[in-house]
Amino acid sequence: MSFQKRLLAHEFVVLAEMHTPKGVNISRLVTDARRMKGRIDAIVVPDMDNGIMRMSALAGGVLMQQQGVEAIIHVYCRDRNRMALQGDILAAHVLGIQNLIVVHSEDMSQSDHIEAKPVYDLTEVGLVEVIQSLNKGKDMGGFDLDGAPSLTTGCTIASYEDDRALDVELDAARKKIAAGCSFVITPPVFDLDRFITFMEKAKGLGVPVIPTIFLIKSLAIAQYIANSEPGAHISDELIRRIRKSPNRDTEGIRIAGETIAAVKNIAQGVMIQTLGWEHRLPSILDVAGL
Amino acid sequence: MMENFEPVIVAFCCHYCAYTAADMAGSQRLEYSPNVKIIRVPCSGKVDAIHIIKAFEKGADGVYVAGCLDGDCHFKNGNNRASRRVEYVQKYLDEIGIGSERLEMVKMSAGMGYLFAQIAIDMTEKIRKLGPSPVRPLAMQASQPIAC
Amino acid sequence: MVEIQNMNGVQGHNKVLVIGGGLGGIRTALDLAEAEKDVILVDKAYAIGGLMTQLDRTFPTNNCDLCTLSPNLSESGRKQHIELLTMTSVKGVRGDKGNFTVSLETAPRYINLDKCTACGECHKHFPECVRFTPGLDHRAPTCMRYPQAIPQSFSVDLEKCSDINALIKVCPAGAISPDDIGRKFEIQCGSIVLSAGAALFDPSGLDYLGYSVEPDVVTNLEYERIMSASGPTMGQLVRPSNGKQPKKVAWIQCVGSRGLQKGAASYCSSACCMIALKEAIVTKERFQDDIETTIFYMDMRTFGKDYELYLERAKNKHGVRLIRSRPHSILRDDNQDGLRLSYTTDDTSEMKNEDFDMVVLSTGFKIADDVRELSLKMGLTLNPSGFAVTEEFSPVETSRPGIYVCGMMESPKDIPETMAQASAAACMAGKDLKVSLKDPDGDLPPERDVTDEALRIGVFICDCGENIGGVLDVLEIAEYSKSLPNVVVAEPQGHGCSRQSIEQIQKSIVENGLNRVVIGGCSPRTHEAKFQEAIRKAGLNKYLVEIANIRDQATWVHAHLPEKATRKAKDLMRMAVGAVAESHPLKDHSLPINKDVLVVGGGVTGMTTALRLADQGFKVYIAEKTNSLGGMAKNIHTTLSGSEVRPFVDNLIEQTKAHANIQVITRAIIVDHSGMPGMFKTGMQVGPQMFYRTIQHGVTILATGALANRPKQYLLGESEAVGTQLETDTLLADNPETVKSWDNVVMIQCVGSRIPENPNCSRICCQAAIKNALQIRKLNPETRIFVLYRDMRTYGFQEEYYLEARKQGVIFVRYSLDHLPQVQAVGKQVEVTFTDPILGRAITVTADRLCLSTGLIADEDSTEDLARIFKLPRTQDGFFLEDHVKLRPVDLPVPGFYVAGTAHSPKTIRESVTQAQAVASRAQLLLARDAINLGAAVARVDSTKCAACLICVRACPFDVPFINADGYSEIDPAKCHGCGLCASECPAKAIQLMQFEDDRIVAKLEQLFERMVA
Amino acid sequence: MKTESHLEKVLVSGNLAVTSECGPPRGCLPDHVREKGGYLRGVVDAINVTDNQTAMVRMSSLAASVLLKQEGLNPLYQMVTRDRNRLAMQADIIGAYSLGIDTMLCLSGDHTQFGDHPMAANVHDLDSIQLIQMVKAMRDEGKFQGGADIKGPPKMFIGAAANPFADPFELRVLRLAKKVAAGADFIQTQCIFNVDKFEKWMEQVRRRGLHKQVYILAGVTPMKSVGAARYMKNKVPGMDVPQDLVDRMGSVPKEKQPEEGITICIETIDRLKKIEGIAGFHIMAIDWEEKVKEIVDRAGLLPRPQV
Amino acid sequence: MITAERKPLEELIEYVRPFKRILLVGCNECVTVCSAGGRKEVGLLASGLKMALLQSGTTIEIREHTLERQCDPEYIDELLPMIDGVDAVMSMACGCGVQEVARRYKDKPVFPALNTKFMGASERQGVWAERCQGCGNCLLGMTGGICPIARCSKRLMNGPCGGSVTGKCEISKDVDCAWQLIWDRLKALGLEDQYLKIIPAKDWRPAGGGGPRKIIREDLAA
Repeated sequence: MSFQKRLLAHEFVVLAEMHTPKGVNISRLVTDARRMKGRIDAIVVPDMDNGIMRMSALAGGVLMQQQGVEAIIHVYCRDRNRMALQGDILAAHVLGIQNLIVVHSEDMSQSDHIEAKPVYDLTEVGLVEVIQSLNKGKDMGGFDLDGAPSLTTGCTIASYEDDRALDVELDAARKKIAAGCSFVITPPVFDLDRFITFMEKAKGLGVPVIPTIFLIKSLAIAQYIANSEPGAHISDELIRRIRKSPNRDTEGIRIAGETIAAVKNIAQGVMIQTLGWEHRLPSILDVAGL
Repeated sequence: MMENFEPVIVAFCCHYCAYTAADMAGSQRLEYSPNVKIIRVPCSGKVDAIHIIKAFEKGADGVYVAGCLDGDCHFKNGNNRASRRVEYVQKYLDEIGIGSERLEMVKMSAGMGYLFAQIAIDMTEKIRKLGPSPVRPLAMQASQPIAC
Repeated sequence: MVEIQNMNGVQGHNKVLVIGGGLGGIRTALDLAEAEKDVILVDKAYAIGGLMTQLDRTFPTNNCDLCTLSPNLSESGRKQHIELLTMTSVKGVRGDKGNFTVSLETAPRYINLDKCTACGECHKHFPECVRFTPGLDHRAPTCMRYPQAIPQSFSVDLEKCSDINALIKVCPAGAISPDDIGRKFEIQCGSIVLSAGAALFDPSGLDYLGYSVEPDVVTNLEYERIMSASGPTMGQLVRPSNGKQPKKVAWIQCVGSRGLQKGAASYCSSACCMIALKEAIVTKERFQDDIETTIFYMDMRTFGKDYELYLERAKNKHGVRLIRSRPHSILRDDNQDGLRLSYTTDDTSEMKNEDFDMVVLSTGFKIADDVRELSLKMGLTLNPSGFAVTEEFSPVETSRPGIYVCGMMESPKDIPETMAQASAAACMAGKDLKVSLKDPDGDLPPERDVTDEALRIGVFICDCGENIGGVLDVLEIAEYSKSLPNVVVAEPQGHGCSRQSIEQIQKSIVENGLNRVVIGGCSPRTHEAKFQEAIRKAGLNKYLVEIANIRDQATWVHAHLPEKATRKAKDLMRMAVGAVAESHPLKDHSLPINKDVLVVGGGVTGMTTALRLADQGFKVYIAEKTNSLGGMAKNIHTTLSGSEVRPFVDNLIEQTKAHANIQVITRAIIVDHSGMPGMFKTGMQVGPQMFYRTIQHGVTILATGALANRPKQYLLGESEAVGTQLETDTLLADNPETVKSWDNVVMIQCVGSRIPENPNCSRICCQAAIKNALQIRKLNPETRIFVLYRDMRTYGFQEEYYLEARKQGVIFVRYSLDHLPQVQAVGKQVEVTFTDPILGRAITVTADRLCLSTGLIADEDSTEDLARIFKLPRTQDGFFLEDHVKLRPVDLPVPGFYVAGTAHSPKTIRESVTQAQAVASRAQLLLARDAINLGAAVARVDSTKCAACLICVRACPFDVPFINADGYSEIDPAKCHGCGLCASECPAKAIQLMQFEDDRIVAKLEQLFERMVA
Repeated sequence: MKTESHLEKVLVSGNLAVTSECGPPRGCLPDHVREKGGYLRGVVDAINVTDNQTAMVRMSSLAASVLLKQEGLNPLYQMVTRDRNRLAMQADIIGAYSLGIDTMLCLSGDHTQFGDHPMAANVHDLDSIQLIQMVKAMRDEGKFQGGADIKGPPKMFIGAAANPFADPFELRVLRLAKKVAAGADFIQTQCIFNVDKFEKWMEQVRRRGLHKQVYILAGVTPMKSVGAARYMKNKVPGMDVPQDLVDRMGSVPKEKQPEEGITICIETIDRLKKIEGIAGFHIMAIDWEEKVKEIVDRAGLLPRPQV
Repeated sequence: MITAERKPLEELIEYVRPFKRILLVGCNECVTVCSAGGRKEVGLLASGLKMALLQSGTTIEIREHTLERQCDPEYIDELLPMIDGVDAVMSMACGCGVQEVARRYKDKPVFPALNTKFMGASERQGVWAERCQGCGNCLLGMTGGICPIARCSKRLMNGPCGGSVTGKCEISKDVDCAWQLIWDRLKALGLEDQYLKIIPAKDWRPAGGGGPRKIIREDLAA
């Protein structure tokens, strides 16, 4: 069943994120995708997130489709104007991609092309509206399309530190949902209780909520997130658990797997973020019992 | 026989950790039983079941395979494969009648000279208590008490 | 004298001149040579080696020095890039950096080095005119300077020779040349490293120590000679006065150091405490309760890495007695056998007397007059003690550009620091030089084809001085080995790794037509490569040698069971002979090297290393965990000598960022790592969004620093008045007004250090306390400062600041672990109560500021993570553990990895810079090569046996084997890591790991049990 | 009417049929069979006689069926494909029919691993569906499975089992369809505790119109105790006992638990009665035959119709 | 591949105890691949037997040899030079190998060292699982490529029994329900309808019901 159908049927979806290469060597991406075929529902291909120039998500998504794995690609407004965005979205549909996630594009301060000019021709909500409009057969200029795409669109909720910040995020999500988004991806879940509270609030969104599951690769990573991103809520206990583990890297896998198992009955799916350790995805799913 | 019994013990030591630990025991002048004879291998995972069985067949009273600590193997998981293999051979030794307790897997880091020495002492004592291997060739058993 | 002008070729300036052939000079020369740069090494002595060749053993491993040094020495003998000039002194230096002209003068040796075989005939017949003694020992030694001397030759003192013609005749090689007139000549070079070493303080002038009158009062170096197997007594510890073994030996510290005696230096000689402890431990190890050892000291200065543990070992394990006291005198009554030491201790004013059989004076180091002269001749600025003055943050750079110093020339220090500085000097001196590539295999003879030859095994057994020979009878082992099958030759070989022995082995291979070689000696881990090279030079494939580790695995660990050790040694020899019979000629595999460098950590150390390597044209990645460069040094404002740290750090950051060859990756967390030296791949998570990035590089340098310790003690973090020395340093810089307002300041040393939980000394805190004390006094000379200490460890020139602080009235009070100072908050102040050992009563000071000397600790979390990812060992307290604590202080045991700065152990900025430069030098050794040798230990598949079962394909941790088009498993030797997992799992026994073939392992087993059946 | 089977008559007449079962003894105890049969006289329309149930050796189903027949009861002869090959099965079928047995249930049987002869060979020459096919061909075409004509074909009323609760769930109805297609006349289901899930299954059955092609007898079982409930929930493969039923059993004192079990059973029957497509009930009171009457009575299914 | 595993040592000891000299013959085919009878296992067993017998005071000489294949006469001929010197042969091959060696060397007792298990595939390193029973009439085309005869505990050909729970067979949680696998696969392939076809009673003659089987390729047969 396709990702779209599973969402509609309220079945649990398992997504995994895989980055396109910085360069043209796609062997790792293809190998990783093939390995996961059949075990996940779709692969999420980010575009040039973090401002790191890479092969575009559109091509990455097409590659995934070619491997027989459904693709969901990121779209955002930083690097392309409305012409390029619409053109790429139509292209995506024609090449078999049926799902998009409108993401918030990060600023360029950590980019590897700091001098690049950000575009921001459209806002995120604007982009969602454009996609809806394309689905209905009209482009932004109001011109009729010769054949309309049909795209499922999702959006993301950013990391939030407190309730107030969460409300802002939920408001933003609500707008995007009103504009046509049919699922949301949450920030990484490290604290289950907090996630449950979040889900209670997120119920009102009325669309499937898919939490991000982040693979913690090392103690240093856990500490880094805990320190630099208070919104992530990595507890001391979690850090202690990793520190005490005789095998710190597999401990991260275990944590990710357990988190997936724990959110199974709360959320409508998971999006697993392994950031370069895609070869660990099968182990995570094994732990999760998927 | 038992009182004078000096066991012969073969220790297969991986180059990166256990053998280095043995050298460390040397430079720290840690005394241990001379009964232990070391055979150097690149990785404890290189120790074939046949090597272990042959050691017993030739007359060893005890054998141990010494590798790196968990997660420290220079070759990723050679030490864990060695552990599993040792368990398998232990079962076979029970079948043969030699007894699984004459074979052990130990793990240590390169810096643990003291542990190397301690294990050599402990293993020697353990085997001394167990007595000679039941399969020391008959010719050997007939000869005078074997000092090491 | 013959004048020779410019003996260099066209590229005359593309060379480094290294002056001094001691340990430091040798290291510098070797580093440069291995990085393919040309070196001229000059020494005024007739053999290189310097002071270290006279030591018996070195701390803290208590290894025999000769064993550790001699491989280095003979290395230097063989290097094509090194031109060695002995008996040569420097007469003058002209020109500037990059373009020096140096005039040299070589004294006549009267022996032709090309002909001399060091057979010793000349010395036997004319001992009076043949030089062989170190000259330092006022008692007659009876052997050559040391057995592994380079060059391997004698030297003649013509003036003492009565019958020159007779001397010429006794020489079988015809090497005596009385017409030798020496020569004067000039050479050109681009830079100069001065490593002239130090002399020892002469205690003759100190009457009350009785050195010049009492034969049983010796210096520490003389004691070393007595203990040395190659020394005058062949290693027998006896009293010079009567030849009997002493029962009580005392050491007196600080003779000639710390400004204590007439003519003594004002500085601390840094190494004598460890030397005395080592001598006492070695004595105890050899004689246990037969000899009692006592050390009289002022402050135990065991500030080096893990040195405090050594001190604990001396006290607790070996029972070395330590008395804090300066003995008043050493006297002997006429009818009394022993020497009477008079001394007082802190707890009593009463004079104590105690008799000893021998007294060892721990004499300090000083700069010899001729060296001082030379330095001045070279135009260097010297400090009052004659040491070369260098930049605070560039420790090996002298006042004259292009001239560098290392080792004792810079300041008194121990061997590891000398080694680090020597490498640093190599880095700095070589940085403007071009590499000069030479064919390394050029002079190798062709390899003999031994495949069809019958086995002819040669067995050579080292006595390694006392190390092996002291426990077992080497001759007996040799005789025994002769009886083994296929053994043609079996003989003892002294120090097998010495040049002389190597040559003999090579000769034996050729003369006896040997085709397999067994060495009975030390660990193949350290010496296999050396013997492989040796037999290769004798025309054999280098893999036809097997080493039986009869030292580390027999004599060292069964020293008290000589009979059993002998029997075990025989077993090991038999196993090796059996195994070598199964060895086959193998070919090495190699791969091109990736010359990029990954530096982990962007502090002063990381940046310095990166800059030095980037300057050499290597691409460097700096992976820094935080979001900016600078590290710990950003928090430090001044150094003990008053230099400003900030501008230095800012300048470093600026240079680093601007360098075209450096890429700085901040907020980088290393998460995975794979590969091998020359082709590593490291994965990291970068930036706030943590994208994953991999970097391919050839070497990895760890400069991850350390953490400022903040133990929850003495109200730290609770009372405003309490802070660390680091925080005080900041206050001094930012809020001088606050500092001025302080009336009473108390400093407590060793907070969180030298305690059971963290047994090591943090090294930097004593100088930090002195620095802050002096600064506070500068702002307000009225402030009363109490420093509560356990031992003041102001080593080297820091001692002068310590003396200054005392002079200024800073009060130093010793405390012990049994009587820790008590601290209580009183309003904004704190009350500090401590016991004055001299007054013997408690004193309470109400302090406006309590400065805690908390030192540095390893970043446990991060070093554990990195150690796991990179598979590196750490010390008990979490610092990275170097490959050899003495001789390879910045190399890590995993090839291709280096460590520098406080990730190695606590140290000052200056010391970190030294290590950073040293690492840059060491890394170049690897980077200079174009290919990495993967060795021959690779798995090989016999396709006729292969069942294509895929077990190897699945077992390989590196995914190397595959089933080829012919349907058999294939293993690419260039990718094989040589673990042998495939070989051990192959059910068809179709895979063999070269060098560790089943036949070879089973041969060992068979041989081990051979004796029992027979 | 395809056969002379009493059960078929009851079903054709439109009445809700009731069956129950009788496990033959593990020894030569014919009275035991008679005694158990006695409890069910006038209470049910047919009595299932199990065939080496749970892979334990018992008196043969054929013999026990004959014993019941001799008592004037209506045996429902069960046959598993585990123990006999097609020759033995066909021989027994014509033998049974010759002895007056006209109703049978075709099963594959529990795996030998669960019984007291785990070392025995599992024959499985045929599977249950193939057995149904075979019996139907014997009856309707008068052919042995090998193709030869039968002189005097056995007119068996053919039953099959269905388990709505096993996995894969989607396949449960399809498998029923296969059994119907193969020739099953009636179906007895696995014990039903989870009525909700059963309803879902029936919904699919109805969607396919299967309830019009086959008589479905819903299986029910009275639980004796909370322990039995737990055992069935956790240990018996393919059994679905909702937790709340276990809790309910546990909430009453031990001595009241049998009573509670019977009450639950009756409530279940009441609920099942309302489901469209249910043609009757199969009450499995294992070693508790004496209670069947009470259950049938309290469920309002007495008296049994005379047809 | 044919899979096998070594018999308990105790049993093997009893076979060889009466003999002074035996030949232990491995096979470099299937049993090597499943780590039961290759060169390595031959070596291990030889040592094990010697040591076990030594304890009861018996010494035995064991010659080791591993053939490329034990089911082809040409390879078995290789044993000729060795066979005369031994009292008995122990074969580390599947049952075919044991019988072929016995057929060729009629005057020597031949013992099996292995229990031949099944035709299987390696699920992963060190794990082999049954896949085929050689029924001689392959059903896989109708069952989504998964064999219900080899992989269903009851050989059910028309669907799962009532004991299938969450994809596992009632006999063990470690055994997959073959019909769950078949169904999943049919579904994934969009071939659900195939399930509804009833597979009729199987003709077991090709499976050996017709006596020992033989394949004759007329064109190849000599």
